[in-house]
Amino acid sequence: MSGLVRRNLWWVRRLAVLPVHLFVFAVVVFFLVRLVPGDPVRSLSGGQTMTPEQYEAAREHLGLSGSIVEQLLAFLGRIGRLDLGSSVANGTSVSAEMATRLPQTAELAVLAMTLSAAVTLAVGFFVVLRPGNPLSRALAGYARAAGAVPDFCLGVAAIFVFYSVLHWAPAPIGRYDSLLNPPPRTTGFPLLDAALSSDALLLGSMLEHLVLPVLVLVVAYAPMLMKLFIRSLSQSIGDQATRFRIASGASPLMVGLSITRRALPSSVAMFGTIFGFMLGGAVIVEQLFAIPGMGEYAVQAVGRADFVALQGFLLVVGAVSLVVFFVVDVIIMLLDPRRRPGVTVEEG
Amino acid sequence: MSTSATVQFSDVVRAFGRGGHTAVDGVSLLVDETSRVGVVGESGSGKSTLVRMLVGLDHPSAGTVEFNGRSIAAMLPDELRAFRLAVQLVAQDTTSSFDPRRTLRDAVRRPLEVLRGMDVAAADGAVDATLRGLGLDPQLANRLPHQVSGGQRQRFAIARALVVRPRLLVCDEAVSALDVSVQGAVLNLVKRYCREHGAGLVFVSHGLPATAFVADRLVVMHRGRVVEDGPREQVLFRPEHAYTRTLVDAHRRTGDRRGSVPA
Amino acid sequence: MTLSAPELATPTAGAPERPATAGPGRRWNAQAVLAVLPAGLLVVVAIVGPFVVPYPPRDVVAAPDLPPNAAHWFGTDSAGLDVFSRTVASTSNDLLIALLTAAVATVAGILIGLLVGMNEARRGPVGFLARGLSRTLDLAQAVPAIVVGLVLVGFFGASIPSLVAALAVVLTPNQGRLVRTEVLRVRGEAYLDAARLAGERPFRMVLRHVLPNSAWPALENATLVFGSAIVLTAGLGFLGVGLPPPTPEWGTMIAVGAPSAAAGRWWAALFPAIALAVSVFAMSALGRRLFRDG
Amino acid sequence: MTATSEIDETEFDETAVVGAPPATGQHLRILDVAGLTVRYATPAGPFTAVDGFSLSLRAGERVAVVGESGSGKTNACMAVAGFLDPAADISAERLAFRGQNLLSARRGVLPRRRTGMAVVFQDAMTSLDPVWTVGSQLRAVLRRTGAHRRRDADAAAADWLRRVGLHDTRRVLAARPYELSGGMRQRVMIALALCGRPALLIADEPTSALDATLARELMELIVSIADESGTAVLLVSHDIALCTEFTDRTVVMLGGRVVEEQPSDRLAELATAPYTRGLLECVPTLETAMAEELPTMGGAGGADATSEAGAGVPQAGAGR
Repeated sequence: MSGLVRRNLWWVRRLAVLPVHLFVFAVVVFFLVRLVPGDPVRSLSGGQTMTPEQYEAAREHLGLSGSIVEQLLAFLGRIGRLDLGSSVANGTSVSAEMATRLPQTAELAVLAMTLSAAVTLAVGFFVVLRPGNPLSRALAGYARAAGAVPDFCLGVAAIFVFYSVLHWAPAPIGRYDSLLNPPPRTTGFPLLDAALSSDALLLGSMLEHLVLPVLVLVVAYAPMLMKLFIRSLSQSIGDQATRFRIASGASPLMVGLSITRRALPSSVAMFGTIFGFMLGGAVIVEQLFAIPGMGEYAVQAVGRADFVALQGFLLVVGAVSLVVFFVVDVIIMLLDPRRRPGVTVEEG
Repeated sequence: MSTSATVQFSDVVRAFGRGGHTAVDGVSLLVDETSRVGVVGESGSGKSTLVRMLVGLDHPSAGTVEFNGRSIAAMLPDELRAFRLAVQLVAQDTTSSFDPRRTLRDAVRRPLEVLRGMDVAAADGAVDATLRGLGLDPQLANRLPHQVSGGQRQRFAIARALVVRPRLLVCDEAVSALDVSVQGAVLNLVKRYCREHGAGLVFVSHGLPATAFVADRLVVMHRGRVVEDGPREQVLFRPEHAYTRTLVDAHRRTGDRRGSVPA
Repeated sequence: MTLSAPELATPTAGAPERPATAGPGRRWNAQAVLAVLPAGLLVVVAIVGPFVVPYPPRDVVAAPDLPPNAAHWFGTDSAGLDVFSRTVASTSNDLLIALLTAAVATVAGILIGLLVGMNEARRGPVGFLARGLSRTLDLAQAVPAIVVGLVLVGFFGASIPSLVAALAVVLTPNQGRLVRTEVLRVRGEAYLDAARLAGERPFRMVLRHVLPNSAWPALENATLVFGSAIVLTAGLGFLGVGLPPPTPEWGTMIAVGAPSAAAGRWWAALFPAIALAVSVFAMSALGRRLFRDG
Repeated sequence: MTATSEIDETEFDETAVVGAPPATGQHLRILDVAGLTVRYATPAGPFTAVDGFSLSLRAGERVAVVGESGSGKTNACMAVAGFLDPAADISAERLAFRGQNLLSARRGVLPRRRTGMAVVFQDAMTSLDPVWTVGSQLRAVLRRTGAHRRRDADAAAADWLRRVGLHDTRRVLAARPYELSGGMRQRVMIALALCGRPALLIADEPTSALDATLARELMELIVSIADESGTAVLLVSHDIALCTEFTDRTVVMLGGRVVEEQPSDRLAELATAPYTRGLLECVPTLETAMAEELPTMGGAGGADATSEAGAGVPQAGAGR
C-alpha cells in the first residue's frame, strides 16, 4: 500500500498545488482589475447624474462596496459558486456566456493543436533524418522563420486567396452557413453536436467553415513547435545514449522510441503553452472569421470597458491554462522521470 | 619563516538535503603548513566535500572546521581575508574553473588585487614572475581559457593559487584530467613549491601513486570516513584497513605485471 | 497571436556550447553584411521615411480603393489614404515601440533573472520572495500575451508609452526565465568558486562573472522580443485597441485592409503585412549575427 | 541463459567470411584494418586525425590502443565502430569486419550498427538511457537474441545482471540509471554491451573515470565475460599500465600514427619507440612514488609538452 502511494506521490503532489495556483491567480486578477484607473460606476453611467443611493446600489452590484478585504472575500466566495457575475454592459451572466463560448474555442484549438502536433512530428523526423534534402531545408527554414508572419496577415491572405479569388472557401462568417439552423445543444461543442444530430448538411457546412481558421492557426503556430522539436530531436540523436543504444544492438524501433522519448519533453511544454494560448487567445482568428468564441468576447468586453466580463474571461482562461499546464507537467514527468519532484540526479 | 596555518577538522559531518546522503561522516583531521598530506579514496568517498570545507566553500552540518583556532563558518571579513591568503585551492575541473569571457591574466591577477589590495601594474609584475616560475610564457596569459591547452590551463590554475604564496596548498584531483606525459611535470611543480617555501599541502586524488609521490602522510577515505591515516610508508607497506589493502594491491599487481616493482 | 511568449520562453536545457566568441576578432564577410544590411535600412526608413513620403499619411488624398498606379504606388485604402505613405510612415511608430519594449523587457528581465537566480536557494525571507517571484514568472505564462496586452491597453488607453509598458509587462517574464536558467547554470560553474577563493565579494562576483555569462541568451533573445513586440503592436492595432487612427500603424492598416481583401482588393492589407514580416525577419537576422557564432 | 563459448552462429551466417579458412574461431581474423585515415575539414584547412592506422584482430583476441589526448586512438576505433560524425572523411586500403567491407557502409545522421560489434564508452551515466529502466534497456537487446517473450527476456536480463555481479536484480531491473551508484552503472553498461553476444567489443576508455580498485574489477569483469563467449576486445585507453595488463597486444599511437606494436606482456622490454619508453617511464607507480622527482617527457608528448628544463617554482612571490 505504501509502495503504491510512494509510486504515485509525484503526480499527486503536482495535483495538490493546482488549487494553490488557481487561488493565487484569482487574487492577482482581483487586484489587476481594481488597478484600473477611473471609477467604473461613473464611466458606466455615461455621465448621467446618479443619486447617492443609486450610486451605492451600483457599487454593491459590481462587488465594489466594503473594504478591499471584504471585496476580495466576496469575490472568492462567488468564484467558489462558479458565479462570475453579470456583464456591466448588457447584464447577461458571464458564466453562461463562458459556457457557450469556451467549447467553441476549445473545438478550434483542439483541432488546430492535433494537426500541429502531427505535422510537427512528421516534419521534425523528416528534417532531422534527411538534412540534405531540399524539401527538408525548406521546411527547416520555415520553422526557423516561425512567427515572422503573424496569424492576422496569414488570415487576411488566406481569405483573399481562397475566398475572394479562388472561391474555394465559404465566406468567413461564423461557424456554418447562415441559412442553416444551429444544432440542438447536447454537448455544447458545435461540431460534436452537429455530428450527433446527424444533420449532414450542417456538419458539412461546419467542416467547410472550419478549414481555413484551423489551417491559419496551424500554419502560424506549428513552426514554433517544429523549431523546438527539430532542435531537441537532433540533440537527442547526438546523445551518447543514442549511440550506446545502437552499439548494444537494440532494434531500430526501440532506438527510435528512445530518441523520441528523450526529445519530447521540451516540445510538450511548448505544446501546452500554445494550447493554453489558443484556448483564450485565438482572438485574432475568431475576429477574422467571426467565430463567437472566447477571444471575440474579450475584444467586445474591452471595447465596452466591461470589467466584470473581462474579469470572468481572465479567470476562465487562467483556470483552463493552469489545468492544461498540470496535464503537460504530468506528461513530461511520465516521459522523463528525472523531472519528478524529489528526484535528485547526481551530476557528471 | 612566517605565520602558521593550521586547519583542524573536529567530528565533521556534512549531510545533504532532508535526510539525504551523508558525504562526510565524522571526520577529525589536522593539517598544517608542516605536513604534506595525500587524501585518497574512490569517487563518492567524500573527498571533494572534505576539500570544499577545508577551503571554506562549504560548511559542516555538524562539528567544526577551524583555521588557527577560529571557525571558518563564523569568520569576519578580515579573518576570512587572512584565511584566503593562507589557504588556496587548485580545483579539479580545468575547463570550468576559468570564466570563459575573461583572460587568464585577469583570473590569476584577481587574488592579488582583492586579497592584497595591489594595483593592476604591481599585480601584473607579480603575475608574470609567477607564470615564468611555472614555465609559462606570460604572453599566454592574455588569451582566453579555451585558447590554451588543458595542461597549460592547469598550470594557470596552479599559478592562480600560488600567486598569493599560500601557506597551505590544496589540490583537488589536480592532475586527474591530464595526460601522463604532463602529469609528472605538474606534480613536480607542486612538490617543489611546497619544499622550497615550506608550505603545507593537501593533495586529494583517486590516483594512489601520484598522491603518494607528493605526500609524506596518507589519509584514506571510504564512505565518508577516514579509515587510515599515517606516514606514507606505513600506509603503503603496512596497511591496516581492508579497503586500503585492496587499493594498494590493485596498484602493486599492475606494477608486478610489468615486472618493475619491488615487493 | 503568433510570435508571442512561448516562442521566447525556451530556456534550452544546458546552455549550448557557445564559447566566448562575442569578443573581438569576428570576421566580416558578405554573409555578415547581408545580415546587418536589412536592419540598417529599416532604421534609415524609420528615421527619414516620414519626411520623404509623397503624401501626408494621415489625410485623405485620393479616391478610395484605387489599385496601385503611378501616382499611388501601393494604391489607396477604403478611405482614400495613400497606402505607400502610410506603410512607410508606420515604420517609425512600430519600430520605436518595438525597440523600447525590447530594451525595457531585456533590462528588466536580466535584473529579475539575476535576482531570482541568485537568491532562490537561500533560506529566510529573501529566498522566499525570490522563489515567489520565480513561480510568478512561471505563472505569467498561463495567460495569453495578446489577452494581457488587450486588457492593459484597453484599460489604460493606447499611446506609445502605454503600449510599451503593456508589452514590456507581457514580454519581461520570458526574458527573466531565460536569464534565471542561465544564472542557475553559472552558479554551478567552478569559476565562481575560484572567484570566492580570490576573495571576491558577492556583488562584484555577480557583476564580473554572473552577469556577463548569463545575460547572453537574453540579449540574443532581445531581437525576438523585438519581433514579438512588432507583431503584438500590430495585433492590438488589428483588434482596434492599438494606436488610434489615423496614426499610421501596420496593424491598423491591415485591419482596415482586411474587408477590402475579402472583397478582392488586396493591396491595402498586403503591403503593410509585407513591411511587418520584413522588419521581423531583418531583426532576427541581425540578432543571429550579433549574438551567435558565425 | 547459458554461456556459449563460440560466437553466435546465426549471426555469423549473415556475414559469411569469404575465403576464410574453415577453422575454429581462434584462427579467424575478424577485423582487418589497413591504412585507415580520418580527416576533418576545418576552417584552417584539412586536419588529419588518423594517418595510416593498421590493425588486425583474431577472434577472441584482446588488443589495446594506447595514446594520449589527440593521438587519434579514439578516432581510429570509432571509425571502425562506425560512430564517427558523417563530416569525417574516412579512407582506408582495407577496412573489413568478418569479411564484410565496412568502408562501403552508408553513413547517415543515425549511426548504423555493425552486426556483431558492440561498443562501450567512458561514461556510463551518459551512455545509459536516462529515462528508461535498466530492465527495459536490457530487454530491448535481449529480445533480438532469442528471448522473444517478455518473461524470457526478463529472466535473461536478471541472469546478465548476476553475471556482471549485480545480485539485487529486482531492484536494478526496475531502477533508472540515475538511481544506481557509479560502479553499478558501469556494470550495467558492460552487461548491455555484452548481452548481444558480439564477436568484437570496442571499449573506449571504459575505466578512466574510476579509481584503481574499481578499474581493475571492471576490466577483470570484461575480460572474463569476453573470454567465456569468445569475444574479441579492442581496448582504447590512455592508461598504459591497464592496457598491458589486460590485453595480448598493445598498439601505441602518437599524432594519428601507430608508433609501436608489441605483445603486451613484453612491451617494457621490447619497446623501441622513444615515445613508448617515455610513456612507460612517466606512469606514476608506487615505485616512482618514492622518487624525489618524476620523470617527464621531453618534446615527444602532445601539445602540452613544453620544455621542463627551466621550470622551477615561482621565484618572485607577491608579498615581498
